[in-house]
Amino acid sequence: MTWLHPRRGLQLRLLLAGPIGWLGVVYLGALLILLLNAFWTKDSFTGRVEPFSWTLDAFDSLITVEVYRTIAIRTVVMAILVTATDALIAFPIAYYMARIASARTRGLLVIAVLMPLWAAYLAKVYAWRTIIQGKGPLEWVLAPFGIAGPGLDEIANTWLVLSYLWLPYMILPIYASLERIPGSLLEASSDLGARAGSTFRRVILPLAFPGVVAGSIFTFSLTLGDYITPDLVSDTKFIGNVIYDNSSLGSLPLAAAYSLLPVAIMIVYLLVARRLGAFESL
Amino acid sequence: MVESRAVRIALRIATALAVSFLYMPLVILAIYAFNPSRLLVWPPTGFTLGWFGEAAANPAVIRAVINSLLAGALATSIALVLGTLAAYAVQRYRFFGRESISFLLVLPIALPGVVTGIALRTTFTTFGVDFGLMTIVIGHATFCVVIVYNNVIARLRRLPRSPEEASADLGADAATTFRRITLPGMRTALLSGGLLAFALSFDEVIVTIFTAGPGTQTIPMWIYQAIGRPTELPVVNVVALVLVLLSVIPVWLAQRIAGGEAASLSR
Amino acid sequence: MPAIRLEGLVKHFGGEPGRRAPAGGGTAGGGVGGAAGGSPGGSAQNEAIVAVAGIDLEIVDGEFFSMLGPSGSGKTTTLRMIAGFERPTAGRIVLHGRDVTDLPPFERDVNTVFQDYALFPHMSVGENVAYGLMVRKVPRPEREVRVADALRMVRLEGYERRRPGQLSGGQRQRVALARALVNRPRVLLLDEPLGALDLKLREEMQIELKAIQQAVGITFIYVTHDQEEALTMSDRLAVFNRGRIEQLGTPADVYERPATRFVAGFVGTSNLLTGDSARAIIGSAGTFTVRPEKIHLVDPAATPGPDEASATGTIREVVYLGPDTRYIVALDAGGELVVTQQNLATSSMEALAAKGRVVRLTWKRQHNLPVGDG
Amino acid sequence: MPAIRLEGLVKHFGGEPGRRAPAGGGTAGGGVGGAAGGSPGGSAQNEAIVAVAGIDLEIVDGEFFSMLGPSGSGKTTTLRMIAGFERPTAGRIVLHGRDVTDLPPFERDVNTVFQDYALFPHMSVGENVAYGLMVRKVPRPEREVRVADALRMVRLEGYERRRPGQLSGGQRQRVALARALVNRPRVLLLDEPLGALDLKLREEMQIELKAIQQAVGITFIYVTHDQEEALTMSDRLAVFNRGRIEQLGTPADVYERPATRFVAGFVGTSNLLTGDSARAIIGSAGTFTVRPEKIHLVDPAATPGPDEASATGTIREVVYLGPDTRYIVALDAGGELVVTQQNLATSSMEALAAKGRVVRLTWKRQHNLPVGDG
Amino acid sequence: GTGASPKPSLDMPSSIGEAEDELNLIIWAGYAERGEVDPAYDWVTPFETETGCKVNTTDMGSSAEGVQLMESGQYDGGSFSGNATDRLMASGTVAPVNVSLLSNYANVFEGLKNKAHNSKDGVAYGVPHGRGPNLLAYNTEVVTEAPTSWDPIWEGGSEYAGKISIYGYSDFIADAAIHLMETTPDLKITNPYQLNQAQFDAAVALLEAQRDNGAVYWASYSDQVSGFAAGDLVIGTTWQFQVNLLQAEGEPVEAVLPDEGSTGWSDTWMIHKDAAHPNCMYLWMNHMMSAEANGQATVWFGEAPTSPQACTYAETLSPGHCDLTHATDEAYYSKIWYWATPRADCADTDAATTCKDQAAWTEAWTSLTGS
Ligand SMILES: Nc1ncnc2c1ncn2[C@@H]1O[C@H](COP(=O)(O)OP(=O)(O)OP(=O)(O)O)[C@@H](O)[C@H]1O
Ligand SMILES: Nc1ncnc2c1ncn2[C@@H]1O[C@H](COP(=O)(O)OP(=O)(O)OP(=O)(O)O)[C@@H](O)[C@H]1O
Ligand SMILES: [Mg+2]
Ligand SMILES: [Mg+2]
Repeated sequence: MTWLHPRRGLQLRLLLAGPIGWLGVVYLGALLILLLNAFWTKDSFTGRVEPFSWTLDAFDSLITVEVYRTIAIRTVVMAILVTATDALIAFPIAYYMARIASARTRGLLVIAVLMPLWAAYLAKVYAWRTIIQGKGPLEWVLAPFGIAGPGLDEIANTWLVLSYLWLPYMILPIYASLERIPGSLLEASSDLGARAGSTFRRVILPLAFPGVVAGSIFTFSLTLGDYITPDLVSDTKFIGNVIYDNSSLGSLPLAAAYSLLPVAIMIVYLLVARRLGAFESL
Repeated sequence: MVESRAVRIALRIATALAVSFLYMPLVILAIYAFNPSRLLVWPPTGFTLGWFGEAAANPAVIRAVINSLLAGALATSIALVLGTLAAYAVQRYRFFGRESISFLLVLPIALPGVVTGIALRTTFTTFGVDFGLMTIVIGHATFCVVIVYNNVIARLRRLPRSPEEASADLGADAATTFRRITLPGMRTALLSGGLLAFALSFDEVIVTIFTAGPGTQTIPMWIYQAIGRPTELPVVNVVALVLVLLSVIPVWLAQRIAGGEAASLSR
Repeated sequence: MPAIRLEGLVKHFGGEPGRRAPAGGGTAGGGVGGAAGGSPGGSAQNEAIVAVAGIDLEIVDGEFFSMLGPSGSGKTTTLRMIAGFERPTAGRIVLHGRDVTDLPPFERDVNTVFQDYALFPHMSVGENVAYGLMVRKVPRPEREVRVADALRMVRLEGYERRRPGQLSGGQRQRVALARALVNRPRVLLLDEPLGALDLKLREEMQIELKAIQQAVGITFIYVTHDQEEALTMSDRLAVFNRGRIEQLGTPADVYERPATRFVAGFVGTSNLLTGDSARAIIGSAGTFTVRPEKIHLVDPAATPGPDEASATGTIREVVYLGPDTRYIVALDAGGELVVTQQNLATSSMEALAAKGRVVRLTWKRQHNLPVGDG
Repeated sequence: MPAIRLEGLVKHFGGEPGRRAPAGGGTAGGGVGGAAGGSPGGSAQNEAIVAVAGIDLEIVDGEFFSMLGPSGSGKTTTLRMIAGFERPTAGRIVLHGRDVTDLPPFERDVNTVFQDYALFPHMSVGENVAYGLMVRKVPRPEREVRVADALRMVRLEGYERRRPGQLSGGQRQRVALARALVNRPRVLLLDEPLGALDLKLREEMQIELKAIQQAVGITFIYVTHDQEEALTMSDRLAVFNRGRIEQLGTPADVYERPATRFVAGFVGTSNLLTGDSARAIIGSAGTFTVRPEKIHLVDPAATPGPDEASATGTIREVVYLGPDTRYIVALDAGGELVVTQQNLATSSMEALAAKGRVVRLTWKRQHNLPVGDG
Repeated sequence: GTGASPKPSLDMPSSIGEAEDELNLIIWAGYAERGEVDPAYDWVTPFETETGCKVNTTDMGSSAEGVQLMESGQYDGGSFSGNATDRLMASGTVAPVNVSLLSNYANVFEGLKNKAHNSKDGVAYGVPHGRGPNLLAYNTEVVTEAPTSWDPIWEGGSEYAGKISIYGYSDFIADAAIHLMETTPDLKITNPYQLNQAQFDAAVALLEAQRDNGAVYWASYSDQVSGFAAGDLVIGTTWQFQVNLLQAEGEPVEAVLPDEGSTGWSDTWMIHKDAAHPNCMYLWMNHMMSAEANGQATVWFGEAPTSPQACTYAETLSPGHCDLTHATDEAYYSKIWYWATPRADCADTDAATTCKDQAAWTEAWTSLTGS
């Protein structure tokens, strides 16, 4: 080991070989191949892609066929809605956990929030499916008020269930960033004459914002790519559904080309999030 | 002491509502698990434990659980190694491109699973890689690395350098220092990161569907398939309920190990 | 009317371990004495902690008042009750004749300078200083003038745009001060404001703080555990121990006439004479203290004056301190006394050569202070 | 053969913002002087920082050697190069005749006591102390004996089983010391080992450290920015400024004959006489310093002796320090001098009453020290 | 052209060797039961016991997914519908089958042998599993009179608006085409899977009208089952399988084959050209044509058995099954258009005609359901 001591460059290379090799080569390599597929021709009958047969057909259909734009907009709007919903629900509970609950309650609440996060995703979607579907508990609750159940074909189902699924992803980073705010800052604020409202708006909110952004990375990207939930609780199509459908049926190049959209959105999102300091709160 | 009483009460109510919202579907799931009817109708028509027996005797479920455990364990191991190495390099060294590494690591978890899944499958197909447990593991490890990485780097940030220097100063070489000082310092971070990575792998369905081979159905894949078959629904109820209940174990463990730290999603 | 009146102030912290209490550091009075040789056991975690055990105090308008005491003696807690961050378990707090015990911090005409400065990291220096004016809706033009004034007072003109993260410790300190002063409070509370600074910087800031206080004429309540700081800066000071005030008075009162053994030991070096050696040297039983700088080192053959106490001994150790030299003298009657001599004309050579010499110590009887066991 | 020889030691920290440099605090020498009034511009972030600018030094075996200097002057960096944690940009480090410049820390026969103690939190006190012996494969029976010895030396017998988290600051300090001493290094490096302790405890530990050094006879290299500590404890000391040594010598050398204006100011209070007032009082041009404790306060009518310098003035301010009183005298010839008087017989009353009085200051001409501008 | 369609290698095994220890299959859910749901239906375990081939199955969600899984090369074979078999044969993914090695092949109805969907140039590329039409299901309490045509699901302003259950895949365009064959002969549709631009546009227009009339698409059959059970759906396209399930739970549901005919499936077990376990696969194919296995499987799924022997066995499990599924009624099946892949060349030799290909169908379907 002595010989390695002065050679920090070599140490570094040894350390990074694995992780960079894995992500840089395997992961980025896979993304690159997917990207290439977007520019390749496929056989219209067997569906096989012919490598290195360059064409822009996939992009052409993406641009000319209206429905892809509709779906993209719908998905992004849904991602924004879900993110906003989760932020609104998550902030009070995160605030309560970080600043009001006793140490014991806080511990219990952290567990209470973590558990549904770790509980099977499909189990939760499925549970909602059973709740929403006809003759399910929701209809049963609504019936006495003369309101019909939504059934399994409402787009609002997707909004509800996705908001539910990703809620813990929003609560925890906000909680973590709220907890990191030193108590003395809040004391200083009230000492300087700020009432609770001002303190919240001027001190707490700006300092918790990176946590919100960190949480939104999850809520946003998970919504952007999910196709199972929309499939199971509604019959509305999202970006994920189109990619998924085309990856097996239709056209892999089209799926690959369409994939570039969420990839581009998320890369921009991440760059902005990093600037806002959200990575520290992840 | 900044919040007024009214605000505190309002927050308490909001918290109670949010927690109920989080648990309501799980409770419904639990109720259905004891409902004798094969089709899901509300309110429940009776009480039975029969579906538990069916689930336990279902070889597909058992095989799927074993596959999930295997895939999770392998992916977690890879993620632990790679995530720790990356975190150590980024935290303890200065180099060009350091900032981009965290970016590269978050990418697999921030990009939609469909994209990762298709990209991996297309690549595997292109290079003639046989689909099987190993391809699932590769897919899972890719997005698990960042979880370990974030846990470990957060710990390293808080872990002072000086004990490592003290160790070298006291005569320990780099390997000894890493084993006796750095690693114990990171132990809880590794454990909670590992648990989280495992949980994520255990629960992952989209990437799994794209990277699975024959005979490597995992439990989420099984559930997904079974949801499509009405005849299996009662068993799905039971399996889902058991999975939810089992998730208490890692959460509890992580909380115990890391105290409040596990709260950081750590990704 | 006093600026502040505290009446029977008491604060208990509830049974379960509280947020602010660091592990192990929470036992009252454990800081100084417990460093070595203390029993390895610990106190039970679940008893209520009596942080402040009953304090009555009046602080005059415009006074520089210090609270001095060891770690855990309740200084911070008292200050926080005055600021309004903690509610007293019992007792009243009266600010300029108005009972504020139940008022929230933002309705009290006091401001605080925090030990960790508590600057808002997401705001610039200018925004930090303007914060109090802004939330009180002071119009912008006036605000700008006052912020500029406050920054000039702490010598930070031109730093408005910086973030707290880009400042040195001393500069942050100044921003915290400016942020409080800009509101022109009638009372300023300072909790070990210089604790995080290094020695030289601390000395500089002590002078500056005192000058600012004299310039603005605000009542300063200053918490510190550094006796020198307290002696140098204060008009009056209170020595805290275990949640109570052991002594209240001017620096000279406290230093020259310590009321208890605790005060004698905590403020300055205490040369304690007890038991046999006290009887031999002073002629009466009990515990006495004599300050090291009050003692003369003379020839063993010299006869002490009638108003002088005297003892003989051998110089065991000489420590050159620069301005002073410290002699540790082993008394023939038993025990040790520390003697400090200003290096007025003596050079270090002469001073160090004194080691091992037999000497006589004399001091004025009036400097023999009997101390209680408080 | 010297214990340590440093030859032309230089250390630059690379262009990009460094790990240890806190934002804004990274400018060389920025600590003390830069606190106030410095230009808001700040230095460009991407220049290389010259932490150590060329140091030549020999330290004798068994010496208690201190490195004194303001924050950022390069003390820690020098120490870390000796320990092997940093590689010099240029220069050589020779330990007992062996060039160790390129050796890793674990192959150097030195041990370090860190400012933050750097105890291993997951090991008990006993395991911490035994660590160096264990990794060097000292057999268990010998190990146990030596650990017990070391713990006895720092008065921590019976604490083997405790975790560092269960100890007070002073106790942790002792563990760190024992952990280093148990390896019987030939040189012990201490980086502000008492910096985190409070005043009283620090004074106690100073005495103890010195005693231990004398007992074991190891070379101590001690980093501090506290001049009193350096003066009290060291055999010799080096005063650092901006990465260079400004003066090297015994405490008395440095205090009584400061080589530069910087040293005069940093070590003790410097009363500088410059320009006109220097010419009027001392009779020659240049810059002189005179220590406050060397000055007598006498009646303005008194005539100074032939070997004495003298000046008249008015007492502008009196600060009661407890053991001493500090008088700030505005000289009639211009400028100010600080005079310290031990409160030998005077009470605080008398002292404070002196404010505004016209006085004559006298001091021995030999205490007039001309200082360079270094 | 049909792109890469290598000439199939005609070297088929001349005997079945010793069974390997494993068999990896792609199946339609329900095509390989182990008695987990109902112990009476288990045709995998006996096979495993008898041959020692351990069976691993992967469900395909759609034909396309089946093709993709098959192309991964990880499977020995599977049960594919016509819109997968044609692609698999064209791409050379599957191998011809030496039917002379399969003792049960001789019993299979002649109407199931050497069809376009399971053979090429007169060479068999698989063996049949079973067949069935897509039916019209209806809730007998709401639709009191049994319908005889598809009209109720196509009619504008139907009284069942919002409660019409439609198969949620692009293949359903063919169902629209069948309806058009009846209602708009001018379009001259001869094959509902091979549609030229005008025919295709008409079919899509029809589907859009249906969508606007409140069609609910089902992707997994449990969607449809729970919808019918809950009363959210009252009429729609279905498989016999769902009807059996609903009836077993006592739901008032019946199904009919309307007079226009219908789409349908005729599934084929095929073997991968590089199957890792060819002997097991041959054994499995033979097994699936046996009276017991075929009888159980076709009753289980509600489709027609493939041999008289299987029919006889099926009757013992579910009396009347053969009549219900019209197993021996070739005339009945002549009205069924088995699923096939839409192709640009219209699947004919006439180079002049062009049709909409699968990608166009998928795109149209996305537009239909996605906007
Ligand atoms: N929020 C709290 N919960 C529980 N105990 C507390 C709390 N705040 C203070 N204490 C305890 O009350 C006692 C007095 O604390 P306080 O902070 O007032 O002391 P201090 O004199 O300011 O000491 P220091 O010099 O260390 O700041 C201590 O024992 C402390 O541990
Ligand atoms: N790793 C590093 N990277 C960049 N700059 C550094 C690093 N370590 C030290 N420096 C800079 O080098 C200079 C000397 O630092 P050093 O720590 O040696 O000072 P010091 O005399 O020990 O000060 P202090 O009393 O504050 O500990 C400072 O300007 C410091 O900011
Ligand atoms: Mg305090
Ligand atoms: Mg240092």
